[in-house]
Amino acid sequence: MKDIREDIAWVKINQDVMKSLENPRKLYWVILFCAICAFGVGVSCEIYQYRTGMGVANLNNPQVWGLYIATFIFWIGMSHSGTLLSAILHLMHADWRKPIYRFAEAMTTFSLMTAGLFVLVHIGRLWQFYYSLPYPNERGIWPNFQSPLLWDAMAIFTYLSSSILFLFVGMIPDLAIARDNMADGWRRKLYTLLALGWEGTDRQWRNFRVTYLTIACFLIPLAVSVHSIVASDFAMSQAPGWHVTSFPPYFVAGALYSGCAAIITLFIILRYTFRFEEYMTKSILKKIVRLTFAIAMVWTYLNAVEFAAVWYSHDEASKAVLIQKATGTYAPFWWGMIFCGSVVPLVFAFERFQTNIPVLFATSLLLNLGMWLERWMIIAPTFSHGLYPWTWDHDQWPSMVQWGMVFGSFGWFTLLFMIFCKVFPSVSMYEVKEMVYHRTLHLKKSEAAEQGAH
Amino acid sequence: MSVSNLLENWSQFRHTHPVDDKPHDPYKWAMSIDLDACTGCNACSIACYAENNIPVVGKERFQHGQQMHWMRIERYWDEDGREFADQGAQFLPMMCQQCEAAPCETVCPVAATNHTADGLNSQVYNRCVGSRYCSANCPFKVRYFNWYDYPTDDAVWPAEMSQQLNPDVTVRSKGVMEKCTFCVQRLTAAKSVAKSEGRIVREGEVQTACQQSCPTGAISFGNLVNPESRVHKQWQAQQVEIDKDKQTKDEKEEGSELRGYRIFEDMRPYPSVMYLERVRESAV
Amino acid sequence: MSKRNLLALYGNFEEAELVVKELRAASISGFNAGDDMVVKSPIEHPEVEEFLGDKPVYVQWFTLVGAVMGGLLGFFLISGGQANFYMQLKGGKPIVPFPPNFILTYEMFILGGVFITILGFLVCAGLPAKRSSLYSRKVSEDNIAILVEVEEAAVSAIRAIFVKHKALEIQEEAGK
Amino acid sequence: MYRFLRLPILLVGLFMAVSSYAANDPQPTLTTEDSLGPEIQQPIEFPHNRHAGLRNPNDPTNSDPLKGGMEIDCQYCHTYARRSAVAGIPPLQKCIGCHQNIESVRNKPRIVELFKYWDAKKPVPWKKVHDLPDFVRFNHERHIKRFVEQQNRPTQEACGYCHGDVKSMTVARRQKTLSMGWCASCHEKAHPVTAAGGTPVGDQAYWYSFQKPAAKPDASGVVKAQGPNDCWQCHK
Amino acid sequence: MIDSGIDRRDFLKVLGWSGAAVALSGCGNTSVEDGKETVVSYVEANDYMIPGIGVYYNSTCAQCDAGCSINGRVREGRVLKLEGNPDSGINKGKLCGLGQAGVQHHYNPDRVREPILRNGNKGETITWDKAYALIAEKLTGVKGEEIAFLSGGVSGHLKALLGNYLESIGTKNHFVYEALAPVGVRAANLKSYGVALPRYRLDKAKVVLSFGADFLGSWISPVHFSQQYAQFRKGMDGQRGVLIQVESKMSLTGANADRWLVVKPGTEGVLALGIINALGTTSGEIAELVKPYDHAHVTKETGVSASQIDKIAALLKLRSPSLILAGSAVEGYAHGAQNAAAINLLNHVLGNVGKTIEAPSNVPFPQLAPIVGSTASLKSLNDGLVAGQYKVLFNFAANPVFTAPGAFKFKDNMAKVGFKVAFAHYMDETAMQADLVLPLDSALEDWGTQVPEYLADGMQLNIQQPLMEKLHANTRSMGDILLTLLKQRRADEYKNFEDYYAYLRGSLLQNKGALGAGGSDDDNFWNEALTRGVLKISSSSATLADKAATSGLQLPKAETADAKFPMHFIPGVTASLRDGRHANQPWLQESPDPLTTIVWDSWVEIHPKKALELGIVDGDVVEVTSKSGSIKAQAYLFPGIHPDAVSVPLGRGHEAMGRYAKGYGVNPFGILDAIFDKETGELALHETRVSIKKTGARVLIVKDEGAAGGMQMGRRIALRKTTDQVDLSEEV
Repeated sequence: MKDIREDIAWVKINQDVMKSLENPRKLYWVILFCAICAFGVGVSCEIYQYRTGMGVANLNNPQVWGLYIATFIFWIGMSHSGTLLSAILHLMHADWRKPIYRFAEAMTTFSLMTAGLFVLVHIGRLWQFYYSLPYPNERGIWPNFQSPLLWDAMAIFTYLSSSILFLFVGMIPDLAIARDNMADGWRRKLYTLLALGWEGTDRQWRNFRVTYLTIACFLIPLAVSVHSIVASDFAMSQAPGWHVTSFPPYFVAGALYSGCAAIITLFIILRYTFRFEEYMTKSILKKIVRLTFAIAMVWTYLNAVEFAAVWYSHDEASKAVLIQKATGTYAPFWWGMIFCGSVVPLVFAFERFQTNIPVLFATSLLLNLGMWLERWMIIAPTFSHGLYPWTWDHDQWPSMVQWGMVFGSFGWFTLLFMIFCKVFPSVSMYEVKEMVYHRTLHLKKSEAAEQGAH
Repeated sequence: MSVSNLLENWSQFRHTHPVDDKPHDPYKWAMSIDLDACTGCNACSIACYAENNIPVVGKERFQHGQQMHWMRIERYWDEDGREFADQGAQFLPMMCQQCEAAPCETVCPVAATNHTADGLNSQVYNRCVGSRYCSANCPFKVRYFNWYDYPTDDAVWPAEMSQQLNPDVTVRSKGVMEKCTFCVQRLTAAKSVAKSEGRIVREGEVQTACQQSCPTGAISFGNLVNPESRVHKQWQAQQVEIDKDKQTKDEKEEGSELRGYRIFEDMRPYPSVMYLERVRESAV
Repeated sequence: MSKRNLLALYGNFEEAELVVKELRAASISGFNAGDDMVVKSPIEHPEVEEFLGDKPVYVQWFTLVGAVMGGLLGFFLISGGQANFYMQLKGGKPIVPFPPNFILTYEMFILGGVFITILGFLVCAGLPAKRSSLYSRKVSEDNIAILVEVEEAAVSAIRAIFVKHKALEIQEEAGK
Repeated sequence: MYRFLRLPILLVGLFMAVSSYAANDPQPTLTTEDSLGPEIQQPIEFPHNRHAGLRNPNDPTNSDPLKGGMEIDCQYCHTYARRSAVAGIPPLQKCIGCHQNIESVRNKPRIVELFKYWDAKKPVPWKKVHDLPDFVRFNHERHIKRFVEQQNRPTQEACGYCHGDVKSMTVARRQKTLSMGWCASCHEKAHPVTAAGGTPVGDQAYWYSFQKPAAKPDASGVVKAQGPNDCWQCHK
Repeated sequence: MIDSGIDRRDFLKVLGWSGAAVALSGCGNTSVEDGKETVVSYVEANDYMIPGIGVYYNSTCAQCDAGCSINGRVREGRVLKLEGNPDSGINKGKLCGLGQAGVQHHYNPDRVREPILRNGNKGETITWDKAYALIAEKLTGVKGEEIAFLSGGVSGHLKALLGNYLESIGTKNHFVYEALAPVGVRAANLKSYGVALPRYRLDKAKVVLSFGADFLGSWISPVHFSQQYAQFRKGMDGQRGVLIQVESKMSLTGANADRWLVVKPGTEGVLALGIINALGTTSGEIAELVKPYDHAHVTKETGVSASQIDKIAALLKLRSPSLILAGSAVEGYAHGAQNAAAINLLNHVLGNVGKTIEAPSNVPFPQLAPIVGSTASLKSLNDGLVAGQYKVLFNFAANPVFTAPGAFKFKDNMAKVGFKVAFAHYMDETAMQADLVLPLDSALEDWGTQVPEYLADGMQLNIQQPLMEKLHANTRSMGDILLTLLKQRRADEYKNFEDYYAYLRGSLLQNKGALGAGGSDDDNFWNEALTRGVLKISSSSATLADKAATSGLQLPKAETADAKFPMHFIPGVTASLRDGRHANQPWLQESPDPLTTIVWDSWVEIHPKKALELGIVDGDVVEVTSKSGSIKAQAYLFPGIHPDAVSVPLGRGHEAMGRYAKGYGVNPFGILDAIFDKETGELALHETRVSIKKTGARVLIVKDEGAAGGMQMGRRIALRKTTDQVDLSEEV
């Protein structure tokens, strides 16, 4: 099984990909409409909450964070695989990344944007949000740089802007292709503008190569730092269940994990929606699935390390939280997380499932669910069962407002992603060409060697 | 932003609290609460409502855990499974412990909560953006968030009731965190008077609302660095030192006869509130 | 002396390579193979560098400057902000604590690096640029284009070389 | 080869310069045309210049209000400033106390208006001019104590730090931004504990906040300390 | 004149405070906003009226009968907070939560603001003149015995004025009703000590053995007793006082006891006699009396173990003086007064009378002395109502429709009266039944004097004065109303008194010699009295008897269980809600009950063992049924109650009284049986028997306590030592 056919014509690549930008099918509009509706639900929940107060989320005084922060981490985690994998694989010259990295990076960008929404939604006084930005102001004061939340904001801003730049830079040659192939209209103007006058000259390619490589180098430590900083929101605090040294790697692993799962999901959807079977081949899918399996096992291991560390410590409060997770109100969700996160991926261990698309699709959705539950299980039990027993809460349950916003965030993400797929080429054309070209050369070489041997 | 300021005063900026050589002078407000005298009557809690414009949230919001009492009276039972609570209950007034190394302060993204020069953990309502991280990181869970806009809520402060509001204390609107301030408005007023006379605040000159109302005098409040103050004497008698995370008395045998302790001392928040253990007669 | 642009398209890389080699070998007056020739390709060919001669890339210097400046700015902005008015103790930590500042410095280091690298890329690659007058959309499909800028007099010689190598298409700028 | 480095260096340099300038100078200025706060409709247009303004320079002994101000001390009317956090407005009886004996202006429309309020026993609904947000608690008493009583500065100078040149206004208008950075810009500096000629109160140690005043005078012979800088000094 | 000294009363009028703007928008808007707000300013102001600085006035707390003196903080003409007045011997500068909530009585949005003429459920606002005329009209031609005046306990000048008015309309039917008055204890005390309420000296006692006296929560004068308690705990010579509480349902005092002894409801007296028996120091008739109360008998009756009785007896012998208290939990039975007398006997035996039980001061002006209320008084009114005896009924400071036991059917009986006048602050249940509702000034707007029934620290006349101007223009002081009504009858006699203030000032000045200020100038005396808020008057002590009141002391035999109503019903009296008259003060509603931490609702306390037996868990809605009615409330499993008893707190379950009271909880008064103390005729509050049944519904209990249920989970939060582990002598 080959990652890609070597004899595929370059013109055909252009045509196939450009076709995905053409007039959308009915299904596209249906999905887009649903996404808008879902987003609308989220927006109306937020408007209601903004006007009435955070209380409508049914948060309370120990349980101050709720689903907002849980879903925030979920989206941050989701963002990790795209750019990080793309960058790592780029550095490692794994050319099978080429057909899939574009949408993965887009996924990164959009899930970061979604995560950012949750920060805003979570803030009690959204209208004073600018207080947390470091800029010289007439109040003469600065935000608190000691706060992990500020590190978070900084890291996310860096990551988001770098990811967007990485995505954009990598897309410039494709934008030029789109510009050249598009009939006159707003889109052509847009591509002309965004392609920055790219012509594929030797000078452009030369600088392009170095730049792309450099940013990829920066992105790897950055991506690792982003999620470990998100982890330090928890690990830096004193709350039982959070104050765990293994949190940063645990979060990074979890992030990669959920990101990979999301890549599988979107891979399958794109492959069918845009008929990218030629490019998004099962062979590539198999590689991702194996990678995901490996990460799943890393995650499982780190999860076990965390429990073990808590269990063998003398920190009674943390132990109590762990016991509460396993046996208390949240037990179904906690065990659900263990099941979805550690048991379900075992499916990937079987070769015949590694290319079985329906199975993979279902599995990847379960993995995502598991990872969402993981984030919730980090947040809620610690709050409801914290250090101070007097404030343990009575089965706090998120209100419809919270659920509505979680729901809405999926709509928002889908909306952005759907628009992206129609506006920008979701498969990197020039890089697929490179892939084909290099594989052809390789093939020729090996053929020549073979003939020589004869 | 002056980098010159940074370089000039570098050594000042590297001091830590309270374990480093940065003593509070001339004020360090502290409290001691005698649990043996506390009867759990709630007078302090209501005094706090009256003094600090705390909203009454109503039944439904209380049910959701959105109550705002800065000072709550906790009631604990014996945990040895006895049939009747025949040793009575344990009451414990819990409010912001004004930690010297407060876990809430470091995590606030906008620096709405800081440590003041007289040893209080300040909460600045107008600066707060409502991330609620401070509450998440507070070991005592004594920070209360305004889940709704109580000032405009007619059930909380109808026009008549709002006339009772203390003008010295900001009325908190929705989305801000609040907590016990050791009645900072009273402290500031007393300090202002003392400043004008060129002295420090005398013992007994200022009382917190809870202390003032407590019928059994279980709450002592004052300036810990003033050797005249009752709080100072009590802390000294109980051999509780503010900058220790393990008291030296606990290593000595006679220390076990002393009742003073601080909650979660070993987590090193260095609370400013010392509790005196409840005593039970052994003869009955 | 006016100059004219010539563009030839080739279907595969080997052929284009031969053309370039021949152009370099041929000494045509009014044409400098090093400066006046540009190769446009649909994908990145590392080989192009070999036969066009090693041209330096300066992007990494931007990266260095950007990263260092970002880091320094980060550290001093943060420390200065902390040390400035409302310098207040938080959580018993020093007013200017190192660990958080290092984390933020680290992020600013990367941020500066990435931003200035992109800036460097735009500067070094001469982007955004106006499109050159001779361009074929086939370059973005699968053709390699060789663009030369020559003296009026040398046009025919160049054209001859192009034709010789069976250029798929030759575009010529109209004379002025 | 460094040709194309010029632009980025310029841009980065510009950014640094602008941001460091902005960071060093966080005080905005009033953006109205005459650099004053909004004009305010008071129930009676109280002429501050007439009461507090300087006497007629041509004839300093003549205190005829028609020819100049009367140089009445700010604290003659705003008596609460030295005793309370709020400066307050004098009770109506204070206005009447003088004006019932000043027959010459008795029939001026503003005075007639004033007596209407008096007869109805209704306080004049004066509007706040320097109206800080509700969560800011400026303490007049402390500033009067420090500048007027302790450092013997003239009242008009001390009040003028924040209220501007009121003696030249009719209805008072805001002259300073009163933003937090503006307040803070004063508090963050080390100031002499007592100015030359000032009267020390007590042993002086009690008006600093974060930094203790130096035990000994510095080279210029003054003991300096920083203004209080707890957030809770003004926000409670 | 502008600068002359303004009389305090006039002062409130001329202040002319303009600033209605109350800073509500706390921390929203951040920009400087010139010219949007009005400055607080006055027309005239005294020197001490400085904007931004609070002024303190002394007055008297009217939230309960203890008579604490309050110190109200007033700023810009508004009263902000009530604190204790340090000059008062009763509360010495302290104030309980109930007292502090007095500002919410004053500012309550549900106060009656206009006189209302009611017609069925409709009300019509009328003028005061019309209201007075209406009363005069309705009284014409009505015989004195056809008029009834129901009030709560009153004292001071208001009592005198009220008496004069009743005399002027020719009625002797003044019914004084307090739902939770210590009637049984008073009767027993009279027998044992010769006075109804002696001065209890907890601070002098080394051991306090309290039989159901919730002196820290709601009994007689809790703030005073709390202060004594603090002294008692510190003890003399470093020996900490020991508190033992005997009761069937844990009270706040019980929760603070060193040993809380649960007894079978109603057998407190048995235990007391058992202890006397165990002391073994008596002879004569007492020995004779206690002889049957040996360990076996007492243990069987009360459920208290023999070893425990011996321990207590040993402790009482060892540490002297001690103090034995008989409180409200022991008097609520048909043998309540007997119960209390048996307990008082223990004081006699231990020789505490005269040591920790002291003679109270006499009230030198009998016309000002308080008339104490009782349910017995309500019963006689009710009997009269049943008989259709009354044509006109006045009601002041009582809410019998809410607090009368259900068996009285008071609401129905009241309907038989032709014309009902209610002097009311709120539209409470009784006012809802009235034909004419007259709005009263709040306690913080009113003038008055008060003499507390329990004189903690010598004779003291409490002065009540307005802390601020009237909030609502059309409310009237009760004194003014009575004066106006009196003028209808005896215009000549009262024409010199312009209003109640003048009456009060006049009569105090008239008696200033007796009040201990003979020589001083009228104004000085008056101002001094207002400044201090209390007038301490030297007065003689009552004589205290130390009687072994054994004659007629007979405790009933253990009764057999009632199959239909097997459980004892104990109405809980909480420190903040008492009989429910302040249930519309939100601070009190939201202040968690100290023992259960429940807010805004009623609950049924059940012992966990019993609950297990009945299959009841926390939050189950259970139906409590007595002969007289039934209520439904959430169950709360409570380790401080006898397994055969259930308890529902009083004070909640209002059907009227405004937004903060109406609809919260249930009213246990409604299911009380009409069983009376055989000796005093007082309602036996604890004598009702009930059955409980699960309804199947379950609610989430609204309480402050977290899911850990009052457990510390080993977190070292509230710590405890025993007396042998600590050295208290060195403590500061």
